[in-house]
Amino acid sequence: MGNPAGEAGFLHDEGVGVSEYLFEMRDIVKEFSGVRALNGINLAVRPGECVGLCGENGAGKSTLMKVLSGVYPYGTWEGEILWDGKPLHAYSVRDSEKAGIVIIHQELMLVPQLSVAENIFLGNEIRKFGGLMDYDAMYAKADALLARLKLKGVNVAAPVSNYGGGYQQLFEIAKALAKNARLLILDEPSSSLTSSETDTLLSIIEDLKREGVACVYISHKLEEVARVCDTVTVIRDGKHILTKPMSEMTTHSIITAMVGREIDNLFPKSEHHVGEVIFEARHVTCWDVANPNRKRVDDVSFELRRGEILGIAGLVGAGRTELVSAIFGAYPGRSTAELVLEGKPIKVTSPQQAIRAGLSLVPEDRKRQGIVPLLGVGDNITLATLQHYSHAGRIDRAAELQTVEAEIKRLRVKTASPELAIAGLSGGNQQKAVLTKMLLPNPKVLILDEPTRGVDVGSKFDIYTLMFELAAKGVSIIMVSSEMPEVLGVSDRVLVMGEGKLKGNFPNVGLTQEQVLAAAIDSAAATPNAA
Amino acid sequence: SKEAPVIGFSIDDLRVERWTRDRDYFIAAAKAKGATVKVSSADGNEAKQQSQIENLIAQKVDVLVIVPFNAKTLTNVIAQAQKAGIKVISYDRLILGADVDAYISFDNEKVGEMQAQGVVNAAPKGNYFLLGGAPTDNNAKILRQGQMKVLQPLIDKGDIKIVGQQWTNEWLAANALKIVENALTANKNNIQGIVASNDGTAGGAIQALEGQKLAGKVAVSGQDADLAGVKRVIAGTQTMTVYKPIKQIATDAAELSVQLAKGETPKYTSKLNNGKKDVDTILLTPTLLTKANADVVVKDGFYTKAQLGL
Amino acid sequence: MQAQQVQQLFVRYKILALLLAVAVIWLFFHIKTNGIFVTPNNLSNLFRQMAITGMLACGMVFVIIAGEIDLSIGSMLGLLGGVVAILAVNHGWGTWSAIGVVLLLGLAIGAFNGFVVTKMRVPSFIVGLGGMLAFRGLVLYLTDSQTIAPVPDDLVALGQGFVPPRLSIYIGGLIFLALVALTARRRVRRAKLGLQQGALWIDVAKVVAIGVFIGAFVHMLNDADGIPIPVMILLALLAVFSYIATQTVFGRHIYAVGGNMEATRLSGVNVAGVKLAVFAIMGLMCAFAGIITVARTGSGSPSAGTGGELDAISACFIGGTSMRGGSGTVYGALIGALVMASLDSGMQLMDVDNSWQMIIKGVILVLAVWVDVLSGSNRNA
Amino acid sequence: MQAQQVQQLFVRYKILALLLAVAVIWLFFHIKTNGIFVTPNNLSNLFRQMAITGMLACGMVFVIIAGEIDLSIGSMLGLLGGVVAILAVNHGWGTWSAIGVVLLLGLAIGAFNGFVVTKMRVPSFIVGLGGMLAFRGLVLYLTDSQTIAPVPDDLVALGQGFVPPRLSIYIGGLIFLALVALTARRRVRRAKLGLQQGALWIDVAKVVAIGVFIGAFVHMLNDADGIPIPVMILLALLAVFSYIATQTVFGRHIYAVGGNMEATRLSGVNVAGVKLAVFAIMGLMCAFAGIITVARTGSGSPSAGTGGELDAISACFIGGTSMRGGSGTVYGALIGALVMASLDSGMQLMDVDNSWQMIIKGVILVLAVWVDVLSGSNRNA
Ligand SMILES: Nc1ncnc2c1ncn2[C@@H]1O[C@H](COP(=O)(O)OP(=O)(O)OP(=O)(O)O)[C@@H](O)[C@H]1O
Ligand SMILES: Nc1ncnc2c1ncn2[C@@H]1O[C@H](COP(=O)(O)OP(=O)(O)OP(=O)(O)O)[C@@H](O)[C@H]1O
Ligand SMILES: O[C@@H]1[C@@H](O)[C@H](O)OC[C@H]1O
Ligand SMILES: [Mg+2]
Ligand SMILES: [Mg+2]
Repeated sequence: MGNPAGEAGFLHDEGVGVSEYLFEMRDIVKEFSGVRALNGINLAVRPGECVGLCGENGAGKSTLMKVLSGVYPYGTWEGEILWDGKPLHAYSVRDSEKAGIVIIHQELMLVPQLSVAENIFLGNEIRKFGGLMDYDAMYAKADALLARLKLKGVNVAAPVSNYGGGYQQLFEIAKALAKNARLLILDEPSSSLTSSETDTLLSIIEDLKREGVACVYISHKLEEVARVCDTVTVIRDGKHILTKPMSEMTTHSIITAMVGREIDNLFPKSEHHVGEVIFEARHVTCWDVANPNRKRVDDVSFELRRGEILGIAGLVGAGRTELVSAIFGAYPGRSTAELVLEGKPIKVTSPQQAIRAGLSLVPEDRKRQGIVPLLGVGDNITLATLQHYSHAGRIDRAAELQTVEAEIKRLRVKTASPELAIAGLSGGNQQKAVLTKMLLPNPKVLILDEPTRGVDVGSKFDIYTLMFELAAKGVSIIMVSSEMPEVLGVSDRVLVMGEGKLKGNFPNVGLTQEQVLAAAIDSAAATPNAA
Repeated sequence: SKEAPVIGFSIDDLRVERWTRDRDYFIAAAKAKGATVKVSSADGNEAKQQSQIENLIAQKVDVLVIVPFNAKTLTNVIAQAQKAGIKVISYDRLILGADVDAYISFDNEKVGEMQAQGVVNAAPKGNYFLLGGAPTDNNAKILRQGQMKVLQPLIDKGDIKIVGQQWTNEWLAANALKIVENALTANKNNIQGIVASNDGTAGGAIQALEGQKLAGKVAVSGQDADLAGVKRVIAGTQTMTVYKPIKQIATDAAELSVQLAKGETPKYTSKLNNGKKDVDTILLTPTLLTKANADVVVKDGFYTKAQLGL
Repeated sequence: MQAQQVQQLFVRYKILALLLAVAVIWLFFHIKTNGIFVTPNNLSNLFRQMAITGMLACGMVFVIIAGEIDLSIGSMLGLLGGVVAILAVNHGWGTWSAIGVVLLLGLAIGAFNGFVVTKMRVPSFIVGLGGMLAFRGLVLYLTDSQTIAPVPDDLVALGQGFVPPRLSIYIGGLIFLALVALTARRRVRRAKLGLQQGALWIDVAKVVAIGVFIGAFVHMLNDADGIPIPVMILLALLAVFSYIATQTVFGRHIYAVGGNMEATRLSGVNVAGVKLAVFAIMGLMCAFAGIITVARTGSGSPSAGTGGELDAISACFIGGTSMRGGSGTVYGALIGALVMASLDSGMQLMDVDNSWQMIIKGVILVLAVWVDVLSGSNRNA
Repeated sequence: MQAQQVQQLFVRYKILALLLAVAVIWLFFHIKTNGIFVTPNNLSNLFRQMAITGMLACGMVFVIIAGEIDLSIGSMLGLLGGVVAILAVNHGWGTWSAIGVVLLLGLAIGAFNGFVVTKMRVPSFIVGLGGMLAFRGLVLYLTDSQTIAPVPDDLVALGQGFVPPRLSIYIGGLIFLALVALTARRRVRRAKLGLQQGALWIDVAKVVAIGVFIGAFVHMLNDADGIPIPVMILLALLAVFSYIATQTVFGRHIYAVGGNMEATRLSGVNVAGVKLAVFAIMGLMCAFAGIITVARTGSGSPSAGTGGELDAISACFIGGTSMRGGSGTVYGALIGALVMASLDSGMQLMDVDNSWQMIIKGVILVLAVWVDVLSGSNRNA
């Protein structure tokens, strides 16, 4: 008599029965057309244990988890996985889910046309007599799951595309919670969450641990790793570097192990001169695409000085993305704005005009708005500035390649070749490529929407350094960010948005997270300051 | 070679029943005379037909027999064939503006006249609907000319009223069915005659009449003596069809091909001008087929008694 | 503001924009034909004429929602129709056994198409193109290019017969009662689970509107000879397919696969299985359409169904199905088929010249979809 | 390992897999036809016969890469060909002025299609379908469904004439020299800028291979009557379109738009402008194809170009263009056209029965693409 999992056919009874570990991965090797992304990695996790998996962009974290969760089927990689002490041969995601492995992917994996509830239960539907959808049950359970995530006001019957990035990430988490996980893998789950939502998530993970669920937690936000993980595993270049109890590690020592060098100050704030007002946005208003009576951004005005770094903080759904995309001429619905650049009013109705005028925007959703997946890394990098390397419409490939190689080196984009399709890069490296693409037009005003989402600490450091260099050269920067330490660490001034309105405007002198949060939640608590 | 000539037979569209018969009879007759035949079907596409004829020329056939899809688009290839010393026969449809050596056919205008006359005989007065063939087929136009030759005087006299006319895309029965259904509605079923240009479209028309329980009460013409058509004529739902002895045209054409290949002079019945020259022509006479003389097709060996359910 | 609210309404109930388009077209033809267009007889014709395209469109809308396309359906219709005629006429099979075999054959051929797309990973466009040639070649070979006629009377009845008026009234009544019961039951269940409810008056209005619609439809067709059998079959298919699309796990997976295949696969859904099933259903619909074509024309013609794929695809797109997959409705596709049939029929009634018919139909196709885009109900296309 | 390296090679040089497919097909027919297939005369025919589909495919490959489709091109070809015949025959215009006007008209109609797609946001599939009907209706109306013939001799020469053998040799030589010069210049430039270079032997091998190819091509066609003028035009178009695709800003933008329209828009590219231009170019290619069709047949037929859209689209897909946009090559599309023409011609030479021709062609289409998929060079399709 085999156990139920054994009958399913993907668990093999060859190994020894008992193990203190829920699973063990041994000597995992994974190649992509000749390039080794994983080079003999080991990882073992006990029931109820949470392991933090840390490493630079492209280290192989996501790849390792895709091996574990059956995305890369058994046989497309080398090595061995033991599950409950028995070899696991998962040929598809369904096999690994049957065993109890649930993964939240780094990239959003939602079907935009389906409703929130349908997405949460996709592949795991509650059925009545056979093939029928039990909508009532699913709606009720989805409501309950979202309540557990402290998410209010979501219509679970509405299409998921009605909700922005932050919400969607929470839906992904709800989707994972809806399954009966024995192992929960979270690949960058908090990259578009604000700190309070992250708090909720982390406390849920703690609850799950108590119930005996094991977790693998991947995040570039090391404070989260420090808070929730019992063990830390660091990998670099597809190789295992160390595994230690969290109690023996600090965020600083994790960073050192990840990067292979010392980084003392995460925010290399350097002195730069903040000059005269160079850019003004007045009365920016955006209306909802689907519901033209609803304002997503409500009469927001602000100004920006030469060489200034302006942080924009707020909760998910505050309308920050809408604000900056309206300024950049990219808002899909109706919007109005008066823009003044260097004293002259400018008209921006398309990104093309915006870039010509001297604005650049690095968008929030890298996959949908940032990269052209089939094009090479180099072609992506030069997409916004092709005319710089061309005469009468003809591209000077050599000149183009020279720029590309220089940029790849400058931002340490990890790619085998500039001609490789950008889809093959790790998330963080894609982000860097998109960043350099929008830097190449030499903007006067650079708008960054969540610029370090999914970026490792070392690269974050590089990006901040770059921002300060640009500021010193007189470029003005608007940075939308949900990472409070980042906002406080690099901004000269901080705008706070809430419910589409401007709720606060603080010079970043002795500013605290509490002050910003208070403004975001309740405008009465903070006193807007005309800096 | 002269003793065993190779004949290229380029047919407009072998997806149409009629031409498959032409092909089979032609091949049989040619074989009997020691010739080999290379057949190609352009599937109702003029560019394809041109390519196929070019390929036949490249294969150095001795004679080309062509059923053109479009009478006017073959000038260049035929010039090419003549340059290569290949004889060209225009089959059933006359190729215009080109240097063809011979033409063999039934008189299509005559066919149109027969169709109109057949309907007029059954329904001398009343509302007529003209159900044309494919608007891209030149024969469809010639048929209409023949039909009008008979109808126009009666229209002028006031005996007949044309209540509608439509072309049937690709000669498809399904299209004819819809057209006639709509025509019946538009005229509140007050139609006495439908001049259909072949048996396929007639079938569609009769199906529409069937829907209004009018089949057999309204006169319908046809052409080709398709098996289904002859059966309907016998059943009385279709008034007439035009029987074109295909065995004869195919056999005569095979004979003609071999004669031309061997450099002999065939016997022609007349000359027809195709815009470029007076083409030596053999014209065969079509037969008007009604319930009364339907057994002609059996006597001719075109169908067996069993096939017709007699 | 007013205009915006109207737009909201259209976005929420896409069907309204489509029905409005149909109404405008009908009104136009009704006036232009001196009151012939909207008469029981003509509408009866119209519905019967759209039945075959409608059946194909039912299958095609699933295929397109799943992010694929099938160009082989016109030829497949011809092949399956040809086989039914060969069996019934040449081999003297009984009508029902011939139909049974052809339905299975359709399912099998469709599944084969699906197999080549999903397992051999050949793009569906190419598979369709290949099938378009191969299936047509096959039917020409099997029938030796001959039209096979006459088919048995019981088969013809399927295409040209009518549902008796009294029976139609019963069926209509039954459907209405079922609708009322379902709506009531849903409200009760939702109340019990403490879920948010739509306003009562909206549900009442919906039910009343549908009731009036059913009543008018049955009454009108009974004024002709009753509901034509192909139309009845189409309505049954509409019900089944809508049910599959909105209420079953399989149906939702079709949308998911087309909306984001990667995400769906990673959610543990058997993506290849879903697509294969969708192609198989398409094959089944080709069998239905083929059988009805033979029944309608009383003969199995080797050229039957030529161009049918374009009609079906057009119907889907006119009816608001997204080109990129992931969204679309069955009723939309059928209304799309109705729009096209109305244009054909109306212009024929007006005795418009063939070349002008083509020009006008082309222009109206584009305009109709444009209006749909403008109304905002077709954003994803 | 060995197998993997071969696959690597195919992935890197997609053209190899395609050329291999052509070679296999040719070899097969050559054996089966007792040595008739690969002869100067037959190949000359073959290339001339693929010229028109090739021209359409040149335009279509851009349209598909940009993520759109155009089904109206067959009818547009008919319309533009009809206009050239009307101008030259009925109105007695000079050949060259008629051609000039028709080229402009093609550009304008294509741009109009593009306008409806980009500005009115009607899905291109619908626009194409509408155009397919409307343009065909228009040419039927303009020509009164009559074929217009005969067209002037200088127009016919464009379709049936040949480039004198000596001139062909000069042109071939010139192209080869230009290639050598360009390759050398690129190496020098890259060396100067200190960029990484490919191995010298690869470049030399490439140049030599292309040289041999050009030599064989010219020599063989000169053994017939020389290079047919339509083939020469097609080769020139191949050069121009490949150049646009790989060397120009506009070309890069086409790939970007098809790969990710939103990201491209946010990079400041005028996405609508790029698409509009692509449709306009497609119109221009229809004009070329229409003129050559008239020249080839010596007449303007209202049914010219029927089904041309399917041929062109098939050529693109056989040639490895992705159905989803964002990837594809011009030479691939032309090889796709060559494959189809070869199948037609070869089966005719073998005197295969018509229905079997259709079956075999359908099957081979699917198999050819399947092999391409297996070889891994078509992953994204
Ligand atoms: N589909 C693929 N094809 C080719 N190479 C790939 C593919 N997926 C990943 N890689 C390569 O594998 C390596 C590891 O990537 P992976 O996504 O696992 O990194 P990661 O540690 O998750 O990085 P990040 O923190 O940026 O998410 C990278 O060098 C990446 O370029
Ligand atoms: N396409 C859309 N249609 C309708 N609503 C949308 C759409 N995109 C985003 N929204 C909504 O707009 C609001 C703001 O979006 P978003 O969450 O991106 O704002 P944000 O302040 O930038 O927050 P984030 O930190 O997530 O970027 C959210 O409530 C979201 O649901
Ligand atoms: O015999 C008919 C032929 O003459 C015509 O050209 O095409 C249709 C046939 O039915
Ligand atoms: Mg990752
Ligand atoms: Mg945002």
